[in-house]
Amino acid sequence: MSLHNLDNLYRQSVMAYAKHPRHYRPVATTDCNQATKYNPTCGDTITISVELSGDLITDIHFYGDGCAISKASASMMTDLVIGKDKAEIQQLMDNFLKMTMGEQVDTDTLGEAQLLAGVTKFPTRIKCATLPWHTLQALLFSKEEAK
Amino acid sequence: MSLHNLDNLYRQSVMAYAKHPRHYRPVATTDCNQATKYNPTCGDTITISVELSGDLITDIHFYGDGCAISKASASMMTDLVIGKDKAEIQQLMDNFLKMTMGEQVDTDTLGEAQLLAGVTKFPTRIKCATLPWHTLQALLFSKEEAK
Amino acid sequence: MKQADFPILNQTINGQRMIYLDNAATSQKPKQVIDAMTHYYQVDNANVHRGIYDLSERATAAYEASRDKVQAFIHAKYRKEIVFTRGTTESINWLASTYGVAHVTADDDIVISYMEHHSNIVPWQQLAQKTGAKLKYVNLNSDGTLDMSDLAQKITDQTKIVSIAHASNVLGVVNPIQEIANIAHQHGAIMIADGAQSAPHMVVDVQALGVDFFAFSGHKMMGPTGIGVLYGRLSLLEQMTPAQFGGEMIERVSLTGATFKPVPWRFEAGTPNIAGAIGLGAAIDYLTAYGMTQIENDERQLVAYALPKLLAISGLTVYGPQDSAYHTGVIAFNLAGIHAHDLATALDQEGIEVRAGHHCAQPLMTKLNLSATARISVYSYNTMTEIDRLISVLEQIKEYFSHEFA
Amino acid sequence: MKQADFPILNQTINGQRMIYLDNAATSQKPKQVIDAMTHYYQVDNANVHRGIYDLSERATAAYEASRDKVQAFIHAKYRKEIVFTRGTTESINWLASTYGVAHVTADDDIVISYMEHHSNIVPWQQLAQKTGAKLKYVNLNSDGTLDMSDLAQKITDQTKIVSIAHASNVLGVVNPIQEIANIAHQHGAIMIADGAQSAPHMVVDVQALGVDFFAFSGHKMMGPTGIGVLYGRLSLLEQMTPAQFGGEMIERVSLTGATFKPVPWRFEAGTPNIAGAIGLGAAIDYLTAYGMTQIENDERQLVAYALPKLLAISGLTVYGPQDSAYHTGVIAFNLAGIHAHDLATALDQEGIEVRAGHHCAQPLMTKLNLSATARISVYSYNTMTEIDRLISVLEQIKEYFSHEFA
Ligand SMILES: Cc1ncc(COP(=O)(O)O)c(C=O)c1O
Ligand SMILES: Cc1ncc(COP(=O)(O)O)c(C=O)c1O
Repeated sequence: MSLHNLDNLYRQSVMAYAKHPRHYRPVATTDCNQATKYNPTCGDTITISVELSGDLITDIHFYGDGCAISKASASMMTDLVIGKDKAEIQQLMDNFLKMTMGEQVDTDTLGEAQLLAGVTKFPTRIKCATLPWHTLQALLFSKEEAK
Repeated sequence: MSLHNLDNLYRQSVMAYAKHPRHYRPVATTDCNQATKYNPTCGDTITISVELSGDLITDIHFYGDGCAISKASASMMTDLVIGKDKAEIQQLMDNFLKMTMGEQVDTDTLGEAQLLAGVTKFPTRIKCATLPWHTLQALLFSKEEAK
Repeated sequence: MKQADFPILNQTINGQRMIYLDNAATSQKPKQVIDAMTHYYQVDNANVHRGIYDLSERATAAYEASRDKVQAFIHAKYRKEIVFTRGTTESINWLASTYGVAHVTADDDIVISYMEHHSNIVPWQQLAQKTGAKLKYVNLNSDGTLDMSDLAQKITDQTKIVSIAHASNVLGVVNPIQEIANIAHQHGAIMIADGAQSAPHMVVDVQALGVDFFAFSGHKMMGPTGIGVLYGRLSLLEQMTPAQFGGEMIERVSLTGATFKPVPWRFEAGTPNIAGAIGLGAAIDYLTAYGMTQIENDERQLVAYALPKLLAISGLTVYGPQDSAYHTGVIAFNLAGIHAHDLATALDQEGIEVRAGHHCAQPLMTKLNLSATARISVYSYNTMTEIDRLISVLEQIKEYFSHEFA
Repeated sequence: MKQADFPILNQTINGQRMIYLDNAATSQKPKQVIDAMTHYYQVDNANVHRGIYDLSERATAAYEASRDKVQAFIHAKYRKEIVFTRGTTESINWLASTYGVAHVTADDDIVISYMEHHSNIVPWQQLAQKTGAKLKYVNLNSDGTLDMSDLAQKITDQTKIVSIAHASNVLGVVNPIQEIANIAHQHGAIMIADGAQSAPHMVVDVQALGVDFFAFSGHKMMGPTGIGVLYGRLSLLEQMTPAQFGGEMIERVSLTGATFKPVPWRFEAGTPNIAGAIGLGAAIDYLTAYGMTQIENDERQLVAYALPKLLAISGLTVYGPQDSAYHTGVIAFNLAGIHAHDLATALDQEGIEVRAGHHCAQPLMTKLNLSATARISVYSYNTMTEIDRLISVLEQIKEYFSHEFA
């Protein structure tokens, strides 16, 4: 039956991340280095807070309300970026965004986040997968999201 | 050739009225009982001034810029209404407007103005034929033109 | 209603016959409507009101005939009370930016409700910001209906404008517009009804409702995109200034000023959406031939069939009235443990097209403490068989998400 | 261009094959454009931006693809600089009521010209009335071209907005927009071009023209009614507030305020004219495949053929340049002793559809001391044979009115 097409998107490991998100706890207003992004089409919200030592992310946590894809993506992203510096993160970001657009990239560096490659077959859901990354981008580089 | 369809509208006598309009002279700002109407679609303008003795029109003249049909219609109308009282004019007006809508009416009372009955075959020109009558209506009865 | 009239319904999505259940967002078009527009472009296309040739006369006649059809459809007293707009959103914006700016001051207030669509909220927020007036939201009862005792309190002699949805695009409730209009009028306020979700689905009689203005969209009632209606009581329309200037709405222009044509043309600046108006006229013909009462009945039956089945799915919550007798064909719901977006994606895999999100009603979502819901919305062309399939697929999705990832 | 692509042209009017010469009012549509809209309604129709299902994704992709086509067509730098509107009139009104209100004060002035269409006059009159600013009209030379020395005087450091037609809808002249934009910018004013009559007929490069805003209508360029474009330089669009609120332009709504989506969606409140945008995209495809340069050439040849023949008719006066090298496909004229309306009716009897009246340019008519003119306006699909017939019928009409009623 057609629901099994969903397996491309909702792999077991993706769902595990969504159901038991990592680094998931409320972001207090006093937490420093935080940014919130919102997907106006569907209402998903995500807030991320990072601790930085120089250019290095030493800790990160996120909170928000969203679908399985955006939660899983945020969850995987937090795992991936701890201990990385801005330059490395920029590289990961580029790779991740390219992957979701169906471009050929070296996905190995993306760790578990490469499991979200299936989103290319669900164009309306790409924004869900990229929302956490765009939020981190705004936080670290305070650039406007390129559209 | 198709131009001869025009004969329904531009009869010799209609054109004579248009080329040598009767009671056609500038309306001075000092003339009493005057009204101006304008057809915004095509730019035709007509100003009418009447002299009244009680309910009776004792004199009338008009001026303006318009096509052959509106000029001829105004010209015929002025001939027709002199010496008539408001009640009679109201009746003529009703008849004329009905005639241009293609309704069955006693056109004999309309004198030369009945020559404009051909306008029913040229729907876009009905407004040209009725403009003078609507102007007189506004002047005598100061009602809003029913649309 | 014959699905065969709707070419689009005869397609497969992801290998399944499409079931279109997002009619509150936009409706599908019968071939009669598509053909009317094609015919216009193939035979009658010209600009309206300006030409004195045959083609332009035909275009004008067709355009103006649609105005008559709209008048009859909503039972307006005069044809001049019908103004063509782009849609509900534009209709309400024009009211806020012209009537609103002219009549509302810092001491006044504007009353809307918690169940409004953004298009019936944000224009009033802007007006309130501009004028200093107060924007008040009428509360809802726990079943999602309007709290009429709160409404009676919120509407005061300071109220200048009351603007309420005739039918909700989330909760599936129909508001008692006539009663609200009475209260508004007692306090000297004008009554606006947002008819985006009512005009397509029920008999509307603006005179019986007692509204001063009524706004709706063609695309939600089997008509084309880009056309809608602002109905206004003649005496009010005649006082109102236009929102846009130029083209056919002009009477005379001097170097420093201009005079405008009479109502309704005064409000239709520039070349209007002629084909759109003609398509809307064809949609009204189609709806009327089938019968608005019949459409109401069809949809009542669909809801009576669907709602109990939905409520029987464990973990499924329906927002708004739980009794199908009081629920329109718009049903917002959530399935425990599955986010609405994931649910919509899963349904789409089975060819079932539903909406998920905030439905342009964020204040309502906040009030209900929700971030998103799924929503189905039926039209008369939907069938019991489609509902059966929806229910069975919902069960499968529940299973998929609970078993596969236990 | 193949007349066979335009189903409407293949009809008789009053027993004669129709010759459509009112393209400046609205153009005819090739079957490719009609088919694109039919296809949309038969296959892809859904609301845009909001759905997370297949159908809605297709509708959104098609709608946004049209934005890309418009960007390429007018050579804009970014796709976000393209805002869909109802047409030229709405585009200019939005500028006047948002950018204008925000930037113009009582000490400022606004510069337009005597040859503007009402849609590029009245919105500025309203703005001038609202703000106390001064509205200045640039003079014309005796051949109908813009008096550039007067323009250089009228534009001063007080000027905030200069808004000029790229091509006139009466005089058949093309204004030197690039030069005017330079002058405007030297004085710190913004430059708006009304492209209603240029975009359909010539290559437009908004970057080369140096304009800040550019407005045009789909229906005049083989696209459907109800859709048009406002191009704006990104930095200016980003400062601009929307004219309408609600629906898809919203980001977040609280009870008291709202934030809006980025440019260009911020300006597209409510459900847009989706089919209209898709039809416009198809029109651009059609125009581009044939080639805008080819269209310019075709029309230049038609004018070079028609203008001398018209001028050779004794008693016929052409307004605007008498030299076909400087005259676009819009030709306004009068025939001595025959009022323009009577002339248009007579031409219609022969199936020739032309306009008569003030062409929504009353200040120009007053300036020229005219109350009405006849006007022909060609598109690339018109032919020399049609011109021949026009000329011969004009001669017959002259004869009819002079001989029959001598
Ligand atoms: C209740 C309600 N009001 C207003 C609107 C806005 O309609 P439109 O987008 O056609 O302007 C909608 C539709 O989305 C609606 O459901
Ligand atoms: C020069 C010019 N500007 C503006 C307009 C108005 O265009 P629309 O009616 O499509 O808004 C027209 C067309 O009539 C025009 O010719």
